[in-house]
Amino acid sequence: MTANTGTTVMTLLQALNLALTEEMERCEDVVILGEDVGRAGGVFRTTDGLQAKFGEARVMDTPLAESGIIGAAIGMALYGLRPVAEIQFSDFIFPAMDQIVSEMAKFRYRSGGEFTCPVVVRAPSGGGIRGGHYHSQSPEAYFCHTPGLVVLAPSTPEDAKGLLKSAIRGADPVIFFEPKRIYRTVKGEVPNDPDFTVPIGKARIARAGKDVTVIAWGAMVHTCLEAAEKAARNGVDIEVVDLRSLVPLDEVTVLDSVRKTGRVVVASEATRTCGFAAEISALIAEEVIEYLQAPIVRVTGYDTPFPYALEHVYMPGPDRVLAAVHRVKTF
Amino acid sequence: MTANTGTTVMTLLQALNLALTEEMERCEDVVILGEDVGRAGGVFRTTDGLQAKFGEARVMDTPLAESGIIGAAIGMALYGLRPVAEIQFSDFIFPAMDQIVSEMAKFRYRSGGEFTCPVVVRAPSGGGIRGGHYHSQSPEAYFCHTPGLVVLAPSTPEDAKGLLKSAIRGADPVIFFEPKRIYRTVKGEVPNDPDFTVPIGKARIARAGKDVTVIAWGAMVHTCLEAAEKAARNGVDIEVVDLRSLVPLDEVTVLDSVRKTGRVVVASEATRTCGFAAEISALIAEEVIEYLQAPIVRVTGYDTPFPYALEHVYMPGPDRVLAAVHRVKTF
Amino acid sequence: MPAELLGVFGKGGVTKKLPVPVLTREELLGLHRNMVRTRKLDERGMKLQRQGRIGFYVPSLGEEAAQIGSAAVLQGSDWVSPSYRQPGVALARGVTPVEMFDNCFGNSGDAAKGRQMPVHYTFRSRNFISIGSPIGTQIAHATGVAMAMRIRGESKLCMTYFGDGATSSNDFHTGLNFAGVFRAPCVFVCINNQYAISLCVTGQTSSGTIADKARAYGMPGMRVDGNDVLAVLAATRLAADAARSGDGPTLLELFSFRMGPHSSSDDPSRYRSKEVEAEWAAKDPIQRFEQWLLAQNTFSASELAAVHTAAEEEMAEAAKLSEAKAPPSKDTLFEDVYAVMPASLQRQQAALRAEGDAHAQDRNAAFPL
Amino acid sequence: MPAELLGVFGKGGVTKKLPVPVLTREELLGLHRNMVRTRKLDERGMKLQRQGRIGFYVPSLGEEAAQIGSAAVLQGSDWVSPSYRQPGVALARGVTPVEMFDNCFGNSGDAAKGRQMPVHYTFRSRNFISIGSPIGTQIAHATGVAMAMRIRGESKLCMTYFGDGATSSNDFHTGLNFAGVFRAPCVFVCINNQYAISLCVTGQTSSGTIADKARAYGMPGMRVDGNDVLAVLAATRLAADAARSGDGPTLLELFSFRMGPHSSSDDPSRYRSKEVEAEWAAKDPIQRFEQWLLAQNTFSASELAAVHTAAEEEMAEAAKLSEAKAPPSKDTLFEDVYAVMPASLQRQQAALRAEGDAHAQDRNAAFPL
Ligand SMILES: Cc1ncc(C[n+]2csc(CCOP(=O)(O)OP(=O)(O)O)c2C)c(N)n1
Ligand SMILES: Cc1ncc(C[n+]2csc(CCOP(=O)(O)OP(=O)(O)O)c2C)c(N)n1
Ligand SMILES: [Mg+2]
Ligand SMILES: [Mg+2]
Repeated sequence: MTANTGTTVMTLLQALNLALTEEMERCEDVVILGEDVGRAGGVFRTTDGLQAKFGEARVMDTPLAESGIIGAAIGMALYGLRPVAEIQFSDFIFPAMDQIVSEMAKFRYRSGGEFTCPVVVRAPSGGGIRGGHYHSQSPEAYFCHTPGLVVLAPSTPEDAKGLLKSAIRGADPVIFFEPKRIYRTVKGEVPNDPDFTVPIGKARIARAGKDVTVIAWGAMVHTCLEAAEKAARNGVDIEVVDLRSLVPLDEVTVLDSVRKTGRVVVASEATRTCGFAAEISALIAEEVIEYLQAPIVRVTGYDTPFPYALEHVYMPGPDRVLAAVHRVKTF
Repeated sequence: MTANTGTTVMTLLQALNLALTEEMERCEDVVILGEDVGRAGGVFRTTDGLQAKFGEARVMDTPLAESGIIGAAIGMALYGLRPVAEIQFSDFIFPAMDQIVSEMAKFRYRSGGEFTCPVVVRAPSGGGIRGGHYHSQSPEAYFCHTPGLVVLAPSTPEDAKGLLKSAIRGADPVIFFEPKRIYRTVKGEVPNDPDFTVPIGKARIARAGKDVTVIAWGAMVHTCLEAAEKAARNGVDIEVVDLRSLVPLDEVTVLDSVRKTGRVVVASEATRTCGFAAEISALIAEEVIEYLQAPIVRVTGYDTPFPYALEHVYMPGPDRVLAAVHRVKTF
Repeated sequence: MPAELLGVFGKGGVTKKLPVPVLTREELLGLHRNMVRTRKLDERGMKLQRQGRIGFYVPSLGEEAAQIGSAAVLQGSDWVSPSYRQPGVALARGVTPVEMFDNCFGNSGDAAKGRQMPVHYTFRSRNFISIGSPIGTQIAHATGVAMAMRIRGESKLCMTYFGDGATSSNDFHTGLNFAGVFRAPCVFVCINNQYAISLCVTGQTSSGTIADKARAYGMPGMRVDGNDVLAVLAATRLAADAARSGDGPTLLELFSFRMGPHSSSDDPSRYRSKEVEAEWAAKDPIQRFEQWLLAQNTFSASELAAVHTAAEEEMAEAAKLSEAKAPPSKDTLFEDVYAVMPASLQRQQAALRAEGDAHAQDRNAAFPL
Repeated sequence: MPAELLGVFGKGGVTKKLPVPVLTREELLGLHRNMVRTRKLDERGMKLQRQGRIGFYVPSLGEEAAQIGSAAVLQGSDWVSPSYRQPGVALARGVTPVEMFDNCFGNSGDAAKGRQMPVHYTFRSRNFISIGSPIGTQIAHATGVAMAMRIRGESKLCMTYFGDGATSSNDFHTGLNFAGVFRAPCVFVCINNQYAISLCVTGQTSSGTIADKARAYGMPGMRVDGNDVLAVLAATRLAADAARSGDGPTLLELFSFRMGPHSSSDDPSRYRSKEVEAEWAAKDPIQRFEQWLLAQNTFSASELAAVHTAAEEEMAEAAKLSEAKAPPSKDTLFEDVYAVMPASLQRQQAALRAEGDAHAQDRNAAFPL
């Protein structure tokens, strides 16, 4: 795992921990702050071992206040540090909303570029862990609607590592959504090179196909891949586009795929109304509608709070994706 | 103005003040709280005279904390009062985001209907008053993406009065966006009947037309009407749909209009990416794409923070709406 | 002086002794019984979780005196704005263990219709507000409830519970500040169990004590031995009397120790020593109360032991009843988002009804935190 | 005791006299000069607004001693995290009036590129952080800056300014709490001008004083006569020395009075009496300082009067220079949202370039608040 060439198979969680370790080793200015990130190594263990390795000054257990975590991180970043702030669950990002929307996102613009705050906000998100209302939500749309923020949502260990490193090295504030339900279940090859990064703003064709474009991000990519395998058995060839970066968006890859297939499904765990899936639909309907042979169908969480006992009913599974694919295929 | 029949011409601001007065007279449980709403009558004077009339117990000047305003309002509503909370500018709603998203929106659902919090949050919003970054934004999309909230955005004095009264009498939490730039400039007939209300969830055809559907809400409706008048002179007959209620949305009126014209423009002041205009586009692209004869074009604020000196360049005016109409008309 | 630690039993670093509150034999036994029931409820809850029968549990082990002593001063018309760690307060309000386990199983009997994680209770008829997970939010609600009581001119109060971690939250600050300004009849009960998950309270704030924070809001603060049920009761009564008589809010710090894990997903050995756990095991609030009761010579050991047995049985029986209930119906997914279901949700509901239940998963998989 | 009011001049309710700080004649004149320049800058700003030449202005009338006395202890490498009401601190940091008026005119010379309302300055080279409108947010930034200084082991400090209203904000609470826990070298300067727009500070909090709130965060609090520039300087120096030497943060309450309106959009007669205004006019910080200076017998009245004349001219000249500058170009609309302009913004920019400038409005319409 220390060689600069080749790859190592690891979980998404391990890839994140490795990215943090490498970046802290690379640059003294990288610091970590958040609730339980130090001594306990994070409730998901993403920051395990980092305080022991880098000390309490660089891996800080903070008081219980997300507004304080982000507010302080902004100050550190203004001063020149590279803070990586953890929000324990993305559901708990809302107390920090003012600092994120009013301050973090706008500092560069409002100061004419004089002050920048490249804070990376890591936030485990999404359902599937039986967490109910407050440990399951997918709030990416709130941040995509906020100019000034980069919004990332990787789905593989390789991208998790590569994008987190790009985020830490980059010059913009980033909201980095981690697909917590696949922290440990998805494994993959991850390049050993400590300078391996994944560029922000580039989508990934997770599966090439010619009949229907299915667009997803985060853990939902795997649901869609599963659907694609099933569809393939029925002779439908699905192209799965993994956005990875929601803002900035790789419009070229999205629109090219739609031009090719003429049929689109957008899949997302988040609640339906005004989710990021709506933005993708709107973009397509504005730019390439003449290529479409069917409605643009969204597969999303319902417009309800995230439930507990009926989580398995609420979350879009491969079958719901397939039903949508069927609809656009047979329109 | 005291007769129960007939109408009186008044500004949007006067209509709001009248709605509050009538509802406070009707029901003792209606209380007002917010910054500067009491003694000073609100920085826009919307609550002018109410503290003098109803006393300090029912019109409360609060400390400077939006999270406290909404948090306390929630408690009052849980207990049975009907609080109307003012957020001085919708730009300052973000410190209260956690209370709104995590608590207010979810109380009914998470308690199985045992606890409800019908708080009305009034928030002056939108640009056009040379308010720069923090006195101009249109943050409705954040709330439309939050199940459990009703989101209203009137554009006329009549609707302002009727919808605010419906909101106060209703059983759900409401975010009520007031189009501040037309507070005093738009006047109209307002029914005198103290039981006049406008139903939530019904759009209004602000101008009937057959060639192109233009969908808007709030102050933007007037920009679109202006555009429609200009277009009429060039022989293009625009139908302007004033949504009034974003959530719940009057899908029937929207989709019927699109079926009729086959060409749509969605106009909104808010930043483009993931705005509520995207939701309207996505809905149309999913439900009635077969009727469309052109791309669905959005006319929106740019994906930047709201500027000061270049406000007039930033905000979509009639010309930008007309350019979009031209695009869909000539596609 | 807020920094003083108030106690009745006079151990555990107490710097000022409170007079023993005047209570009947029945009342004393009632306190004891509810403390033991709380303990047994929690033990059963943890057991159900360890056996994989429920997905998650949050015990209040060690905080029984703080809960039962404070709740004892509540009247039926008072309101409670709790956090997830006050099962004892619910019991004291007359909530049955079955109602609580129905929630933990997320079944069709659950007042929350199975929509929330375990221990996120709602008991409207007992004025026990629905619990959410976000830390601190309920504090501001309590202030609002109490402001409403005051606006209506009622002589009631709202009691809110929160942890040491919650004192760092935005809502602690605004909740107490508003209460101070509006003289809301609110009792702010901070159960300082010294941990917010892994963070010790010394890392949470540099304030000498939590009670000290009261001063910032112009209200009295009291620091009480939270493992001394009689001290808790005596101090809370002072606060409640002040609230009811229009003298405004009080901040109570009940100094205690979280004897168990943060939740069924937590492993305290990652962040605290066996020594500190042993030290506090010796201060177990139930044992301390039983020692005091026995010392009064009007209670027998066997009488107290019988309470344990009865509570144990009560909880086992309740768990059995709850486990037998069916899960909530799928239709409940779309109800209660709004007072009236909007067309969009009706459509989503119809679509779901049309679907099969193809991708059902194991309902009882454990929550990882 | 935090509740004491500290002063040097020994008037205005001072309960504890501070020793007169040892300053050279030049330093004393420097303080006086910057106080007068602040006053004249504000007068010019209000005049420009009243004449419709700029859209909005926020004067700091009456708060000159609080600003200049505190800023005097700053070193060049220290940082400032200000609110919108500290033009004097900017002047003390060496910012020129032209730089400030460029912002008020929103012209092409403005460091913020005309993107923000007047008085929302940014002066990177003077470590003066960009100002936003939301109340209180800058407090948490200051804590973060100071934490960073400590992490790097530097002996610097960050000074943050905010009003009495801001003490109710979320960020006051978390900013001070984090600073207390991490012993950040931060000086929290609350200029208590007794009003948050229309709300008097007695309605803002029931805390006896703002300084009292320090205790909740484990830091010292000092309450200072904010219209006594020498007291402000002396107290701030204590706080700054503590910060620099690793003793952590301090909360300073500078008790003053907002002699003017909240902003050019405000009418104070709606919420306060002429009497209270007259009472405080008699405590004008510039007059008080001049009386003291004259009493020292080393300064002449004409010497001081000349400062007024020079400052008046300086500001008039600066306003003229700024007014002559062109507005920012349209392309600036899309720059600086991100470090590199993303494709979507490039497209939006291209679309705008293609458009005409058909709907231009009057740039100098007044902001209604
Ligand atoms: C706003 C928010 N942030 C983070 C969490 C995750 N979390 C759950 S409990 C907890 C610690 C709470 O500590 P404390 O307030 O002392 O209460 P205790 O659990 O000790 O009773 C944390 C950080 C949360 N629930 N809400
Ligand atoms: C979060 C937020 N809420 C409301 C406002 C509107 N507002 C602007 S200034 C102000 C009062 C501020 O008072 P204070 O903190 O005492 O500062 P001062 O203006 O007296 O210097 C208010 C309520 C705001 N800017 N930000
Ligand atoms: Mg705790
Ligand atoms: Mg003030």
